[in-house]
Amino acid sequence: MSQTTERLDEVETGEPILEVEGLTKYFQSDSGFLAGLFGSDDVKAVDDVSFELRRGETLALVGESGCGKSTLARAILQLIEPTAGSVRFKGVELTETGSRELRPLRRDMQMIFQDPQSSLNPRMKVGPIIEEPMKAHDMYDAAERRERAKELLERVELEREYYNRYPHEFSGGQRQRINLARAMSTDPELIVCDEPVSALDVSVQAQVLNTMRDLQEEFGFTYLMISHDLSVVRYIADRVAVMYLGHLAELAEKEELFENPGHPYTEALLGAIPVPDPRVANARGTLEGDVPSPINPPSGCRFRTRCPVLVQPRRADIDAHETSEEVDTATLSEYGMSDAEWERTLAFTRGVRRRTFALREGGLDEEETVSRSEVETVVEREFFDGTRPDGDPGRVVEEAIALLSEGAWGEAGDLLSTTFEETSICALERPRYTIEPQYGTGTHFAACHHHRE
Amino acid sequence: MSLLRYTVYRLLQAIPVMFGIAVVTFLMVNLAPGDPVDYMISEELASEELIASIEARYGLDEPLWRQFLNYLGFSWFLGLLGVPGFADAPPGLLQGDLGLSMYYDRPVSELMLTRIPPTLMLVLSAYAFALTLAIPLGVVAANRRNKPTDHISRIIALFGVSTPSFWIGIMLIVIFGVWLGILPTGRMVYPWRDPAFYGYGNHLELWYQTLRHLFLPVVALGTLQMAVIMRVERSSMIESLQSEYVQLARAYGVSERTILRKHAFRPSQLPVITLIGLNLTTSLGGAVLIETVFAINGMGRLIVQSIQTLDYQLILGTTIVLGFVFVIGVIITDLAYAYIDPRVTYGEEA
Amino acid sequence: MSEPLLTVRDLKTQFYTDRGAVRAVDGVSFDVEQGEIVGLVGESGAGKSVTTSSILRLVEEPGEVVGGKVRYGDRTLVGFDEAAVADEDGRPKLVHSEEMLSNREMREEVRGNEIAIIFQDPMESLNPVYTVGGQVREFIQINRDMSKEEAREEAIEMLRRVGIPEAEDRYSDYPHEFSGGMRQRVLIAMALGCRPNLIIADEPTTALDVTVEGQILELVDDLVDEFDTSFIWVTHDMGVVAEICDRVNVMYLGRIVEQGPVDEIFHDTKHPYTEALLNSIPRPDRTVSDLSPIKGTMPGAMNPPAGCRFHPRCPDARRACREVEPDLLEVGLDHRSACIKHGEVGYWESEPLEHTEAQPETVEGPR
Amino acid sequence: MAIGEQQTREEDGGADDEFEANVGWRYTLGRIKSDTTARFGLAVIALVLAVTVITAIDTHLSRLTFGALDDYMLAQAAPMLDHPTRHPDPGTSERRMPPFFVDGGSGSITDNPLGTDEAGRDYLTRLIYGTQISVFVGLTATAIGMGVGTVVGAVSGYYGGWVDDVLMRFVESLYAIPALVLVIVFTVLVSGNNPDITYAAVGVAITFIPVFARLIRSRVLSVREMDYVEAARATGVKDRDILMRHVIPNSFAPVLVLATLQIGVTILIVAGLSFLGYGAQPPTPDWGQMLNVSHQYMLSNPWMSVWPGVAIMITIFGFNLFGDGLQDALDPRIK
Repeated sequence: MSQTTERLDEVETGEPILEVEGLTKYFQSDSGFLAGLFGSDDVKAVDDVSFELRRGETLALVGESGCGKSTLARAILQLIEPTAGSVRFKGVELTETGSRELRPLRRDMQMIFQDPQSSLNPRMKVGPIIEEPMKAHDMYDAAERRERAKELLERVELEREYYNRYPHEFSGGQRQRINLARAMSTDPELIVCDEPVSALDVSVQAQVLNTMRDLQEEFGFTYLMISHDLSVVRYIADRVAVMYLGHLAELAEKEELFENPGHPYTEALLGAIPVPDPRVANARGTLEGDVPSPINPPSGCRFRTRCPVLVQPRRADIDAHETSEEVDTATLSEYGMSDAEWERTLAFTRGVRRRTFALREGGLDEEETVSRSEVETVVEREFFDGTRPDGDPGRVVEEAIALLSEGAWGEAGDLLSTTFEETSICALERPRYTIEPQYGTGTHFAACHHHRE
Repeated sequence: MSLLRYTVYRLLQAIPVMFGIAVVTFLMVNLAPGDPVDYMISEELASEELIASIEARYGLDEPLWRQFLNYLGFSWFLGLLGVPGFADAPPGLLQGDLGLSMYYDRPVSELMLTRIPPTLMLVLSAYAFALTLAIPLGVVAANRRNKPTDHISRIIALFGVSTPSFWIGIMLIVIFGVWLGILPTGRMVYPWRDPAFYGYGNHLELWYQTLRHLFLPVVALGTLQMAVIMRVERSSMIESLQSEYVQLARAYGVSERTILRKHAFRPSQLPVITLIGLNLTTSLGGAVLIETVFAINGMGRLIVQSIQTLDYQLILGTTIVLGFVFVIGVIITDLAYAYIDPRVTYGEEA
Repeated sequence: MSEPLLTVRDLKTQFYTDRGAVRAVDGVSFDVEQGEIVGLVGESGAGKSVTTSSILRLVEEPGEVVGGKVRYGDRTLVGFDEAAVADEDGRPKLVHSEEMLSNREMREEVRGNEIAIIFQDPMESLNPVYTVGGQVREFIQINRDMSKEEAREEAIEMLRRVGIPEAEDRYSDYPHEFSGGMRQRVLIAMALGCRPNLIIADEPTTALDVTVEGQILELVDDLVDEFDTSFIWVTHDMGVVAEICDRVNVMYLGRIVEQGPVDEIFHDTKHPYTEALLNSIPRPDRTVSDLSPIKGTMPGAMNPPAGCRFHPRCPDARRACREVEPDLLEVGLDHRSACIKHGEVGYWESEPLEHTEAQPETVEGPR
Repeated sequence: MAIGEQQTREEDGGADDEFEANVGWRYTLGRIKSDTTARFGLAVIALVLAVTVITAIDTHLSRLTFGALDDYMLAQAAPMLDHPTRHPDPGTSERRMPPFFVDGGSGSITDNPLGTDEAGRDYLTRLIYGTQISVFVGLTATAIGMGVGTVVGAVSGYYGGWVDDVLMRFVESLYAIPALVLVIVFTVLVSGNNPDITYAAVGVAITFIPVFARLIRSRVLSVREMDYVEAARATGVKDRDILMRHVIPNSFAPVLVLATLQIGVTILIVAGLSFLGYGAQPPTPDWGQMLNVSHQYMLSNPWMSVWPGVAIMITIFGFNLFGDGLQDALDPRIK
C-alpha cells in the first residue's frame, strides 16, 4: 500500500499528543465593511484555555450551549483561526502552520459532527463519502480505497453493500456510523467528536457509544469528545473538562470529577441532571438566572454572577488588587458577616439586581409609591428573616431599601452589586487552582477561589 | 440598534451601490463603439473645428477618467480644495448637475424634473392597485389551500406573470377605449396642474379625471406585480399558517379568523415587503413600455426618446436616476420591514 | 377513586400518505387524574406528540383521528359511533358521535381554558413580531373572559411567578430578546395564566440545557403544588420521567406497552422494551462499565411488525410473539404491560426467536 | 409525499425521508412526473420546442433549396410548411385581413385562419416562425446569465470578505438599473445604433447575472455552514474540491427553478424590446416586433394585436407552470 504523505513521529500511549495553551478565540459580533464604522464588540467565545490530551484517552469537554466548547474544538483543529494561544499536535505548532502545510496534518486528526442529517453530503453516495479523506491525502489507489471503504463499513457494523447507497436511506444511528467510518478512513490518531450521539434516540446512543469504544480499543484512537450530556460523558470519558462561558471551570479524571467536584458550577450541573431512578432523591440544585452575554462577560471567575457560594469580600483582597474607581468608592472598610448573613445579603443583592420580587403584592402602577416600612417588611420576609447584617454592610442594605422605596431599582442594584459582588475575590482575580484528588491520581484543576489557601 | 441607527446604516450601505450604478452606466455609455458627436452632425458638415468645439462644449475632449470625475462631481470638489488642474471643474452628479442634453441642449436635470412625478404617480398607483388585490387574494388562497378558490387564483396569477404588460395595455385600450369607449386611453392629466389648463372646473374634477386616465395604465402595469405579490403572499401565508406559533394559538382556542388576521398575517408580510422593494426595478422597466403605449410623459418615455436621438448625456442621466430611485425604494421597504420585524434592528441586521 | 379528569380509550390516529396510511397512534388508552403528572415516554416516532394533538383535536391534514374515545370530565372530546352504512370492506363505518363537542365548543370551552399545551421548541412557539407580554395577555384574555387591562396585569403577574426578572419591563420585549429557558417560562406562564385543569407539556425541556431544565422542573413542581394542575408530560428522557412523573405510559410504535406508577416502572419493570430502554441509558449518578443497547431501530409505522411490535428487537422474543398481538394486561396494582409473557397464550411453550436474520436497522431501498 | 408536521418532527430520528426527499434527482423527476401542473407545463414547453426545431430546420432547408434568400423573402415564403393559398404574391393579396371568424375575414380556416399582416403575409405562419426568436433568446440569455451568475455568486459566497463585498456591490448596481432599460441602452449603444437580436440576448444575459448571483450566493452561504462542508475541510479536502463536489451541487436545485422562470422573463423583456423597435428587425418574424407594427393599426385592425400577445402568454405560461412544478418537487414542504 502506498502512503505518500509523510507522517509525524509516533507518540507513546499516555504521552501528550495534543497540547493546548492559552487558546483564545474572539469573534466579531458584526462583520462587513460598515462594522468598523459602527464599532462592533468582541464575543469572547473561548478565553485563555489550556489543557493537554494524552494518546489513547478520551477527554470530554462538557458545558452548556454557548459555553464555547464547539468553538474550542474548531479552534484546535484550525477550522477557525484562534485569536491567541498555541496548539501543539505531536509537537507541531498548528497555529503557526499555514493552511497549505496544515492539510497533510489533517490526516491524523479527524472530526465527527453532531447532526447526522447534515454531516453527510446528500448528493454523494456512502462509498465516495468514506473515500473522500483518503482521496484528499492521496492514500491508496482507487481500487484499494474502494475495498477499504467497504471494510470500514463492516468495521462500524454496517454492510459492505451500503457502499452504493445515498445517505438519506439511512437512520440517524447508521449515518453516525458512516461518519465514524469516514473519520477512521485515514487511520487518524485524534478524533474530535462534536456531540456525536446527542441527536440520536436513547436506545441508539448506546449502540454508537459502544462502537466508538470498541474502535478505540482496537485502533488506539484518542478522542476529544464534546458533549452537554454528563451521563454520556460518565460512560465514555477518561477525563472530563467542564467549560463555562469560555473559561475552563474544572478538569479532572472522571471519577474524581463526578464524585468530588471542585467547582460550584460542576456541582450545579451534576445536581441538575435528572437521574433515571425515582428513588434517588435529586436535589436538582437549581442555578439562578441566565448565562451572561459573552460580549461583556463578568470579570474574574465568570461563574460568579450566579455562583451560590460567592466568596465574601475581604478588605485584604481588595487592597491587594488593582480596582476601578467605582469599586474603590463602594468598598466597605470591613465586611465580616457571618455565613448566614452573607448568604442572605447575597440573595438580596441578586434579588434586587434581577428584580425577582414585587414591592407590593400584584405589582405597582407607574405612579404608585410605597412607604419605606412597607419595603422593609417585604425585604425582611423575602430575604433576611431576622438576620440582617449590622455594621457597614447593614448600612448599605438600609440604603438600598431606601432607594427601593423611591422605585430606584437600578440604583439600588448597582449599589448592592458594587459593594458586595464586585469587591469579592471572585470578581478581582481569575481563579486557577490545582487540588488534591480523592479518587485516582490525576491532577485536578478547579477554577474556584474556595480552594485558595 | 435603534431604528434611527439602522436607517443611517442602510443609507451608508447604499452609497457604494449608487456609486456602482454610476460607474456601470458611465462605462457602458462611454465604452460603446459609437461616437456621440458623429450622431450629432451630418457627415458633410463635419469639420475639425466643429467637432472640437462640440467636444469642448460637452467636456468630451478630456480623458475618460477625467470625464468620469467631472461627471460625478469629484472634480468640482477637488477644484474647491485647490488641487491643481481642477481649478474650474464643472459641477457634477454630487452637485445635482447631470450635464447638458445634446439633443435638447438643456440641462439633463431640468428635463427630468417634470418627468419624474408622472412616473412615480404611475408606479405607486400600480403598487396600490396590486397590493389591494393581491394581499386578500393571497390570504384567501392560502386559507383554502388546494381547494377550487386556490386553484383558480393560482392560475390567474400564473397568467398574470406570463403576460407582457404592454400587451395588456394594448388590449385594454382596444376593449375600453375602442370598443366600449368608456375610458380615456391617452393624454394623461396630472393632478398637480391647474384644472383650468385642461378646462376642468375644479380640483375635484381634475382628480376624478386623473383617476379615469390612470385606470388603464395602472391595471396594465400593476397586473404583473399583483400576480407576483399574490403568489408570494400565498406561500408565505401558508408557511405562517403551519408555524408552531399559529398551532399554539389554535391550541389556546384563538378563532381561525383572528389567527388569519393577526397571528399568521403579520409575519407573512415580511417576504412581501422584500419583494416589493426588489420588484421596483421591474416596475420601473415596465413603466417605460406603459408610458409609450399610453403616451405618458414620464421618465420612461424620456429614456426612449433619449435613445432614439442618441442623446448620450440624457441616456446616462436618466438611467442613473432610475437606478437611484430603485435604491431609495429598497431602503424605504427595508425600513418598513424593520418596523414589522423587531429582529432586524436587534443585534446584527437580517 | 374518583372519576379521572381525562380518559383516553383506544385512540387511533392515521396519516394518509402517497404510500399508504401511517398508523401513528394505534389504540392508545390511559387516564389522567386531577393533580397528577402523567408521563408519556418513548423514542421519536413512537406517536407521543400525535397522541397529545389528537386529544386536543389539533391533528392537521393529512392526519385524522379515526377511532377511540377521549373524555374530559363530562365532555366528549373525541367519540365515534358505528354508522348504519358499512364501508367497502363490509365493516361498519365510524362516524363522529353526537355527544362529541363541535369545533366551536372545542375552541371556546376546552382549548386553553381547560386544557393548555406547551410545545417543545420555545424558539418557534412564540410569534416573532408580537411582544411576549401581548401574546400571554391575549391568551389569558380569551380564555378567562377578562378585560384587556385585567389580562395585562394577570400576564405580568404570571410572568413574575414563573421567574422572569423585571417582568413589567420585559412584558413589552420581543421573543428574540429572551433566552431559550426564559421563553419556555413564558410558555408556562401562558399555560398557567389560562388556569386550565390540564396542561399538556410536549417535550418542554428537550431543547434546553440541563441547568435550565432543572430550573423548569423545579418551577413545575412548585406550580403543581400551588395550582393543583394536572400534566401530561411527553418526553423521551427517562431521567425527567423519574424526576417529575407520578404515573408513566411507555409508548412504542403507536401503542402503549407498559403503564403504571413511576416507581414500579423503574423498579418492577414488566415489559422487555421498558427494561431494555432502562438498560441502554447511561447514568449520571454512577459509573456503568457496559451498556446493553437495544438492537436496531424502531421500524416505520407504515408497516409495523406483526404480533408484538417490539419482537424483532426484543431480547426475550419467542415464536409466539410473532403471532399474538399482546393486550395491556394487569400485572400489579394499576400496573399494566403489553407482553404475552404475562398472559396465557403459550409464550413459555414457544421456541425462542434467534435474531440471526441480522437486520439491525431496516433500510428502505432507494425510491 | 406529505405527512403532518407533528409526524415529521417526530420521525427525524428514524429512516425519515421527508426532509431529505429533495436530494435525489431520480426522486425529483418522479415527483415532476406525478405533478399535474409540471406535466402540463412540460407539454407546453415540448410543443414550443418542437415548433422551434421544425421551423428552424425548415428555414435552413429553404435556404439550401432556394439559395441565399434573405430573411425578408424567407419570412414571406415559408416554403416547406406552406400552403399555396396562404401566400399569394406579396402585394396582390389582401392586407390586414381579419381572422376567419370575423366579418371580412378569409371566411375559412384553411385560408389565413388568423388573417394577414400589413404586407398581406399569413399571420399564423409568421406567428409560428416567431417562436424561434423567443426560444432562441430565452435559452441563450438564460444559459449565459446562469453560467456567469453562478460563478460570481459562488465565488462571492464561498470566499466572503472583500471579494464578496466588491462583487455584491457590483451585482447590486447592475440589478438597480431596470432590466429593460439596461438591455435597450446596451443593444443600441454597443451595436452602434444597429440593433440586432444577438445583442439583445447578451444584454438580457447581463441583466440576469445579478438575479442568479444573488440566489446562488445565498444558497452557498447556507450550504457553506452545513456540517458536511466543515467535515470536508476538517478532513483536509482542497477548497476547489469542496466547492465543486459539495457546495455547488447542493446549491443548484433552486437555480434550476429560477432558470425555468427566467426563460419566461427573457421572452417578456425581448418582446418589450422588439415592441420598442430595438429587438428583432423586420422582416424577421418576431412576436414583439409584430406587436410594434400592429400597434399602429390598433384602432382599425385590433385583431393583429391580439395574436402575438396570446402566443407570448402561452409560451411563458408553459415555462412558469413547469417552474412551479419543479419548485414543488424540490421543496416538498410547500405544496
